[in-house]
Amino acid sequence: MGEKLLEVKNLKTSFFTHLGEVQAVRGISFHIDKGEAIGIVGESGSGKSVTSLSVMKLLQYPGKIVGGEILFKGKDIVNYSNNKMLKIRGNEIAMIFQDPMTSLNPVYTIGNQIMEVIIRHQKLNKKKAREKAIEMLKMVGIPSPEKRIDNYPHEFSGGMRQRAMIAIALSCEPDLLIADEPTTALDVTIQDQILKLMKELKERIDTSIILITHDLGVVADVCSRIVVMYGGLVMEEGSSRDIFFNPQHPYTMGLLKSIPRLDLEEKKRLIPIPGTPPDLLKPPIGCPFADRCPYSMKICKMKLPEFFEVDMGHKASCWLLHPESPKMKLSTGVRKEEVK
Amino acid sequence: MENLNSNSKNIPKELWTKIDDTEKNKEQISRKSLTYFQDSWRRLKENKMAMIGLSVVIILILIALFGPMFSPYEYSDQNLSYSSLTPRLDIYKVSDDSYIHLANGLRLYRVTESGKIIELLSATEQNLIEKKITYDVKGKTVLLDFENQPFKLLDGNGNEYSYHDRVWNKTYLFGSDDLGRDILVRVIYGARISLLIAFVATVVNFFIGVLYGGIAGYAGGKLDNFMMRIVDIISTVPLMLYVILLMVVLGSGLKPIIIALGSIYWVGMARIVRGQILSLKEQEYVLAAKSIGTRHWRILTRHLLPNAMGPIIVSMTMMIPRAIFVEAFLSFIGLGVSAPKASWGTLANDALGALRSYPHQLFFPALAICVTMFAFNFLGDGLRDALDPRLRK
Amino acid sequence: MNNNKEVLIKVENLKKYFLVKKGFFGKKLTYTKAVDDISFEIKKGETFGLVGESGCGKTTTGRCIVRLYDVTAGNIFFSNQDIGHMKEKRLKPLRKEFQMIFQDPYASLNSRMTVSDIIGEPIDVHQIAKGKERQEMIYELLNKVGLSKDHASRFPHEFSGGQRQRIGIARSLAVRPKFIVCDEPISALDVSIQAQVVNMLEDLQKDMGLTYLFVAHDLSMVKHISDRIGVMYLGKMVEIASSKELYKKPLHPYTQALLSAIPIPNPDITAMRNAEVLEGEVPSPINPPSGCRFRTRCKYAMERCKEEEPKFVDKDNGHLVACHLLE
Amino acid sequence: MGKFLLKRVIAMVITIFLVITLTFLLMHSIPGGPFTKEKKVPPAIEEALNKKYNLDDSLPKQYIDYLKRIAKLDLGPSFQYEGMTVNKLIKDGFPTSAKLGSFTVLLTLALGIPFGVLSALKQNKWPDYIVMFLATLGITIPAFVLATVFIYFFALKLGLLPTFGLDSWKGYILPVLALAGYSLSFITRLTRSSMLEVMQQDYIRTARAKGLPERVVIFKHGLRNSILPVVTYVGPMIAAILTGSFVIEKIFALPGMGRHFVQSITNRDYTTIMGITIFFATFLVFMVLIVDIVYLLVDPRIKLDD
Amino acid sequence: GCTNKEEPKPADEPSDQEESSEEEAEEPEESPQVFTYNLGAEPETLDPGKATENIGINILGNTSEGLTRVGKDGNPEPGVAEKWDISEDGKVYTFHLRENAKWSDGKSVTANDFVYSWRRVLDPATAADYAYFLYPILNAEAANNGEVSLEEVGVEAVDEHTLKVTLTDPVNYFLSLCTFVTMQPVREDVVTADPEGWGISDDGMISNGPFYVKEWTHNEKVIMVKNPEYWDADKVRLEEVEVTLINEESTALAAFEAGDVDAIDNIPVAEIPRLLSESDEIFILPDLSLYYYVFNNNEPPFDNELVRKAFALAIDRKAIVDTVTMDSSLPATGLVPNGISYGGGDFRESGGDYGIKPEAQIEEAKKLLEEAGYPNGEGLPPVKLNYNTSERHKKIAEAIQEMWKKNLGVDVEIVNQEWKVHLSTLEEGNFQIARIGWGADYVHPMTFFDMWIEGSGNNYSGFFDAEFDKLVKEAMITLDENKAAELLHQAEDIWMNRMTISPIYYASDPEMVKGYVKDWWKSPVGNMFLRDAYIEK
Ligand SMILES: Nc1ncnc2c1ncn2[C@@H]1O[C@H](COP(=O)(O)OP(=O)(O)OP(=O)(O)O)[C@@H](O)[C@H]1O
Ligand SMILES: Nc1ncnc2c1ncn2[C@@H]1O[C@H](COP(=O)(O)OP(=O)(O)OP(=O)(O)O)[C@@H](O)[C@H]1O
Ligand SMILES: [Mg+2]
Ligand SMILES: [Mg+2]
Repeated sequence: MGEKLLEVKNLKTSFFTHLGEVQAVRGISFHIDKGEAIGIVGESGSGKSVTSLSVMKLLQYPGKIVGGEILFKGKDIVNYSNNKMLKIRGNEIAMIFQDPMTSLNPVYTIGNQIMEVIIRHQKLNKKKAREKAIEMLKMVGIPSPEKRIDNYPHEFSGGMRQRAMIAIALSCEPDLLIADEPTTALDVTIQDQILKLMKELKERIDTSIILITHDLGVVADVCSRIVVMYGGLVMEEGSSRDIFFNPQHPYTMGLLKSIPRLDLEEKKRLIPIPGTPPDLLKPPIGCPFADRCPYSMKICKMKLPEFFEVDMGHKASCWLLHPESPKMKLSTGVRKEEVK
Repeated sequence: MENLNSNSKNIPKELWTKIDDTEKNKEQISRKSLTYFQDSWRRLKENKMAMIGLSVVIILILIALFGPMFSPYEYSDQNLSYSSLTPRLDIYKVSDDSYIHLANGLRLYRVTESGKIIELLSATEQNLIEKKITYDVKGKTVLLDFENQPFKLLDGNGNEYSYHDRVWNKTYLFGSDDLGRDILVRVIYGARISLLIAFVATVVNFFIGVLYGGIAGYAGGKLDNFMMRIVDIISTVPLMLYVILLMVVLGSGLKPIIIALGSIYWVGMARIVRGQILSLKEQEYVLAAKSIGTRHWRILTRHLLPNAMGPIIVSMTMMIPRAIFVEAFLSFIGLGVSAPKASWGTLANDALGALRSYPHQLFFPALAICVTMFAFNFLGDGLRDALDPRLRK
Repeated sequence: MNNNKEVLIKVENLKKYFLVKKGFFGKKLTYTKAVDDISFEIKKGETFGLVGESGCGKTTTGRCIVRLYDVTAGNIFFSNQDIGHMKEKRLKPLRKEFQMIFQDPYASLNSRMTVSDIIGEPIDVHQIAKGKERQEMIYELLNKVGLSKDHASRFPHEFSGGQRQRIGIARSLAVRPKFIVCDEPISALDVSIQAQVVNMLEDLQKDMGLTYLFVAHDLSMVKHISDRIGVMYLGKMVEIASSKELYKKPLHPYTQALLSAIPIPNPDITAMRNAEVLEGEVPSPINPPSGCRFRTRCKYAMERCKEEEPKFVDKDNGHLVACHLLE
Repeated sequence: MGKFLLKRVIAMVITIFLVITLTFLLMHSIPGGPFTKEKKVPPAIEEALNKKYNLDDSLPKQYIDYLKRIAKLDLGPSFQYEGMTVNKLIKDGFPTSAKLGSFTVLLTLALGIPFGVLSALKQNKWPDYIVMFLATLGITIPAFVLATVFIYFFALKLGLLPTFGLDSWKGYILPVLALAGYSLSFITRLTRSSMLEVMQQDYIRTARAKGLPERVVIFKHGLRNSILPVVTYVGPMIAAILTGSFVIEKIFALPGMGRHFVQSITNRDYTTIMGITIFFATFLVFMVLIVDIVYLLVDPRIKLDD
Repeated sequence: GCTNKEEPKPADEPSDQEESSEEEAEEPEESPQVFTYNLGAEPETLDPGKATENIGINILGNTSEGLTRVGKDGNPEPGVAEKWDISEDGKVYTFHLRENAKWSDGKSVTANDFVYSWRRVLDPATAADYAYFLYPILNAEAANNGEVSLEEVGVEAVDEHTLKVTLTDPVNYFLSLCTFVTMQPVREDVVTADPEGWGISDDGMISNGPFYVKEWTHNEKVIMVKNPEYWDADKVRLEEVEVTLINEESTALAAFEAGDVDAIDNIPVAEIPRLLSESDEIFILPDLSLYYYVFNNNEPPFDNELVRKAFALAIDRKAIVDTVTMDSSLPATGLVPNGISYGGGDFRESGGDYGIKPEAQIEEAKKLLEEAGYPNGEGLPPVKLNYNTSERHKKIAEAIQEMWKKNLGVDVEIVNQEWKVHLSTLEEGNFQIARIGWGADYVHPMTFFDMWIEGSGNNYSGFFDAEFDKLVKEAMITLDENKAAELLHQAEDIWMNRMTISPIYYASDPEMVKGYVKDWWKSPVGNMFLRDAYIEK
């Protein structure tokens, strides 16, 4: 285990709306080492983006960190002032936002928005910064970047915007890159290119990466460790192989089962997880997945399960792992044997 | 990290039984779903300042409607000998039961101790060269010496009468104007006109200005150019010419004023709305609305205008006081309600000349306008906040 | 596939150019040739997948078909009606028939409307239901896309990316259209919801005979859902085939490269996989390369590719491809 | 762009032409003429006067003659100030008004926008309350009251500033303040309201994520997106303020051209009415065009041409 | 001169060179003879032949001089003309001009200058508003109408210093007329150099009065300096007069109180009571003018003499002057204001009050109205009172409206109209009661009579009376003052006994002048004369 770059301890983030407190993140803990890439996967709405925004301290009203610690390079940044955060953001932690259209300023050219961060953190002059921006755009696969650099966001296609966001985040070679669904709008060849770029960054300057994505293929490709979230909580955490080959939590299993399979000849119906996720306004006291879990027991609805360590570094929060729980046959849904 | 609970060791057996599907999604609480406007109203209600503003506006309207019923005076009642009295009176004691008050312009009044005015005293002897005036107050001589500032009130022996107290004017709580009319009742009557004007301005701006600008901005291109040139024309043709013509054709009264405001008093709003719409209409959600076949009108009114609400409301609250003074100006040149009816604007206008001698004549109508404006602004700000779902409190 | 099915959408030589301003007083007009002369058909009840490099014109194609853009040239037939050049007025009633799910969920939601306003809008516009019925419909739609009733009175900014996407999906389903352009409808969703949504789309298709144009990057999902797939490259269609065929026997070099790059959710395989890397500059749609547009990055490029634009030819029972190699 | 400008310039000319026509019609349809005076001049003299100024011609002829004259940029002689041409009236008055107006415009922009921003950023905190309180007063108290009170306190009671005139730089202070009050408040409020909206947008979050200093986030990313309503307001405002304010010029006895706006009408000084109106209309129409061009510069998504 | 409150600046400051050098030039003992006087609005022109409004006339009174000039007592005294002879029939005036009467550039003022000036005024091409002031001169009216040539006008330069004027009728106030601006001389060479623009020129003009205009900054100030060539220059002590053009009364007052100006001509009415009690520098001067309400004598109900009388008597004039105008104006009871001595005494005092008391005569008024058939106002058609836009008129109208309501029980609506609209309304006779006023042009009762004569155009009452016209015309040409006065009194009787109009008050002219300004005086028609004034601090 390397040096811990970021450690999130029991983070709780809520939105205080008139309807009540939306507990988007309800106490999650994970860490990331230097030069490591971890993946966060999970139900949409499970708090992945909110977690990353909390780390950046960019939560907007009425969001608030209500508990926990965020240790970045050993220091708790939860109570950092905005000024202190300025030095960290962009430079030490960069983030790729999920919504590329609204996250780019519509009235400035793409170039301007990339150059800005370069000038700020790398102290280059305008000309140099422009060169660098063009280079960045080229790196993320924007065609004829020297022309495209003067386009406005609305003149870009969805994927191009996303790449522009990536270029912004990567241009300063941060210590920690939080990529919130960075490649959803990209075709596979470009996606591949981007993932390579990230990996290269990781190798070259030891950047740590938090990759939030739904594409388990992408996670499998890049990340060594995976955190699975559901209902504002971490359900399972482990190395990629642990998660893919030996999932312990029924939610993880369901997730893996829902993936369409390329290798099957005949079209089969996809197998989703039935039911809807919990309302975070009134989160269940028990396991949030209990209502949708095929194995749920009375205890699941009454008490939040603790983490059970399955393996070294592989742990899951599920009552099924309790020594006293009845042993059931779980569908593995894992294609360990599948090696093409 | 490892939050291993110590008490997770002994869990009763029966809890380890599987539950079936029926037990699962049972507590589906259901709230009535709100629309944007319902939600905005809810947010508005939570805004204390806005509610204060709203209450003040309502109270003002009630006062305007029913206030005069409680006043002993009509708005036109004059008492020329009680003109320009201040709301606070400095009274001097002449004898146990008689007090006097010296008003501006060397007028001496007999008043009660509590500040009720009894009569204007007439001089028994005037010596303008030595600057002395003699009065007889219930058998006592009062000599007013205005040779030097401050003026002196002396008794027969040359001793100064003692300053008694400063009291509220009980006859005219807000003082009286230059024709001896009760300012309070005039301000209350003025509210009727001024609030009506505020209402008209709002309606005109909202229904003409906002829609006109909205249509121009949304249509864009040629129609926009055409419509906005009309706005340019309206804002450059001299208002006064137009007003004089209106006055000649329609005479004075409320109707012509409403027509005047209605025909010209929305161009600023139209410009602002158009500018906003020009930028907003390029947003993706407009495209999305188009894709579901939403009609232009609905896109404009449901999608674009709500998003332009910020500047609209701000402009609206800014236009109201303008309208009140435009009304005063129009009344001044003869278009408005005819005297002795008066609005706050005309009351303030009329009092301006006497600002130094009788500041109270300006103060009260101005205060009324200020209070109203603050109320409108609180309400407007609250409304603006309420209409923006993302805004902080 | 059943070839005698009725054609619902027919696109003929569709072109869409965007004007690019050069400076403020710029006189020189340049165009982004976002879609440059493409033709294809979608049959009734079919799902037509559209894949391709990002920025190649998929969204633009979709938006042209539902007439959110005025087309530069070419025809679009919807149930044999030429809608490509139809006036907005006449188009209005037809808008109910075809819908669009937007790629960027957040930007396409009005931030001043609650979810129930947003989903209720098409219902109101086309006067489908009123009052309680309308309310019920909204709840039902929300339920369908995996959101709950409680979400109805919230605003878009209160949702996660995936939840927003689902609002958009619910909106487009509200009018019970015949045809939906799904512009990356599921990319923001987690896999289980993806499965839910895809299943739902399939169910709807089965029940109501819906037709989809399905744009996505997740090739496994595209493969799963599509009957036929079109591959676009830089504003051009390069290959159309049934999905099975395409995956089994990709003909165009670009398609081959694309398929080789699919990430596989298996850490062991990913580590071993050797994706084919596309070399070379990515050309720009502002001045695309002459001849075959893919030639600059094609490892088989020949002299001929530079001079002549390859024609679209039927290689095998509806497997169309545009490549000189295969002629 | 060139075509757009050309189209707009044509529209501008048409607009001004319509303004001329409309004003001409209005002017002649209201009772009273330039020689209607309290002490009536004998009919013979009135006739001579009318003849002298060609008022005995038929209206259409007068109108056409006027247009011909305008085409030569000659606004004609003033009726009220014999021997004075309207061109000279404007030439004399405009510099003063424009100077005063420029200071006012600068002041309103230099204070209004920062105040608006400040108040938006400190929403519902005391700086916001103070700014909004002042802004509300600023719109509520009309310029003439403000001016009168200012003169009383600063010139008369404190003796710090001159009571009238523009002999020294000190003379500018009070008129500029009185003139600026309303616009300043308006701009402050508009800025505040737009800023509040914009600062919630995702791209502001992006800007912050880039580690940009708050100043850059606010003034570069926030302000540009919220400046549109301010630009809209400021354009016509500049035209109005630079061409002078009747009230302020009257109260501070300034030799600007604002006083002619009202005075010429009261006097039925036909040529001056027309001249001033044309001058203002040209100015305004030009400013409105500038506003539209600024739109295009500020927000690339805006299209004015189709 | 004007004491500005600026702190003294260090003398070596380069920007202040001009100022400091000026200061050095001052004699330490004597105060600088610079007088700053606020007149208000921009004069329309300083061309004597064309000036019609008060401010221009006021300035011209100090820069220009006619054959006669206004004396301190308001009567004409020798001006450019040293002496004159009048023929027995009163029709031929021979003026002997002073040899030392000079223009400000040193040239002599000659008889020809007058001939030129008067012909110019009468020339239809000049279109001078006030040409009719010259109509008493033989053929003047005809020439002005273009019926006869200008040469035929009865004015003739006998020699360089003798001017012979022939009148049509022996008009007895001709010498008063000669003081008036329209009859003041202009210089042919100056006028012909720039016929239209010379009277409004920025950089001064040549004139023949005690001062001449050196500089005119439009809308800001007019600077007059002493004319060293003036025949009476020895007595002129002021070196410079700066006329400021502050139009706003309250600003002017502030400027006066702050010491920025030495005198102001207009004072905010509301401040007058305060100033009267606090200040020694306020002067209430008589202003020969009448403020009145004109009844439309042709329209019911005011075609009825009883109704007119009832309305006139129901007005409390004293209350109006005491509490509404507050400027010490006098309740008006006739056509001619107090202050014109004619026919051996004050014309007003000898004329009587026509039964109009300062206070309202309520009982009488009520009775009259009842007699007219409208007891307590019942049966009266709706009555409107028109006034033109102004604070003062509005206030007075409101007060009177209330008096009519209280005293007669009549509800009168008051209508505010823009000035020229009001004038048009009057002209069209489209009113019932309307406010109007009349100020004297020269100090003679006639100025209040000739306006009512048929054809004058200023009689809006709609009532004309041949007898009245005859009496007035006869009075004009009656040389015997007493007899003329008698005729005028008779004419006034006709007018007032039927209450053709209702006089309200005789105006006053409040003026503020700093105590250190000495020996200034104003003529009864409201012109400030500064030829004797000086500063003594
Ligand atoms: N401003 C807000 N107000 C109220 N609730 C909010 C707000 N923002 C987010 N939420 C709620 O917080 C929860 C977590 O949202 P988050 O964006 O972190 O989800 P996510 O895991 O990123 O999902 P996705 O994969 O769909 O992007 C969601 O249920 C969402 O509804
Ligand atoms: N409004 C516009 N103005 C100018 N150019 C545009 C505009 N919209 C799209 N383009 C350009 O057209 C091309 C095709 O864009 P389109 O959005 O269709 O791509 P796409 O295939 O949907 O890509 P992605 O998968 O990234 O969404 C791109 O080069 C884009 O920059
Ligand atoms: Mg998210
Ligand atoms: Mg796209």
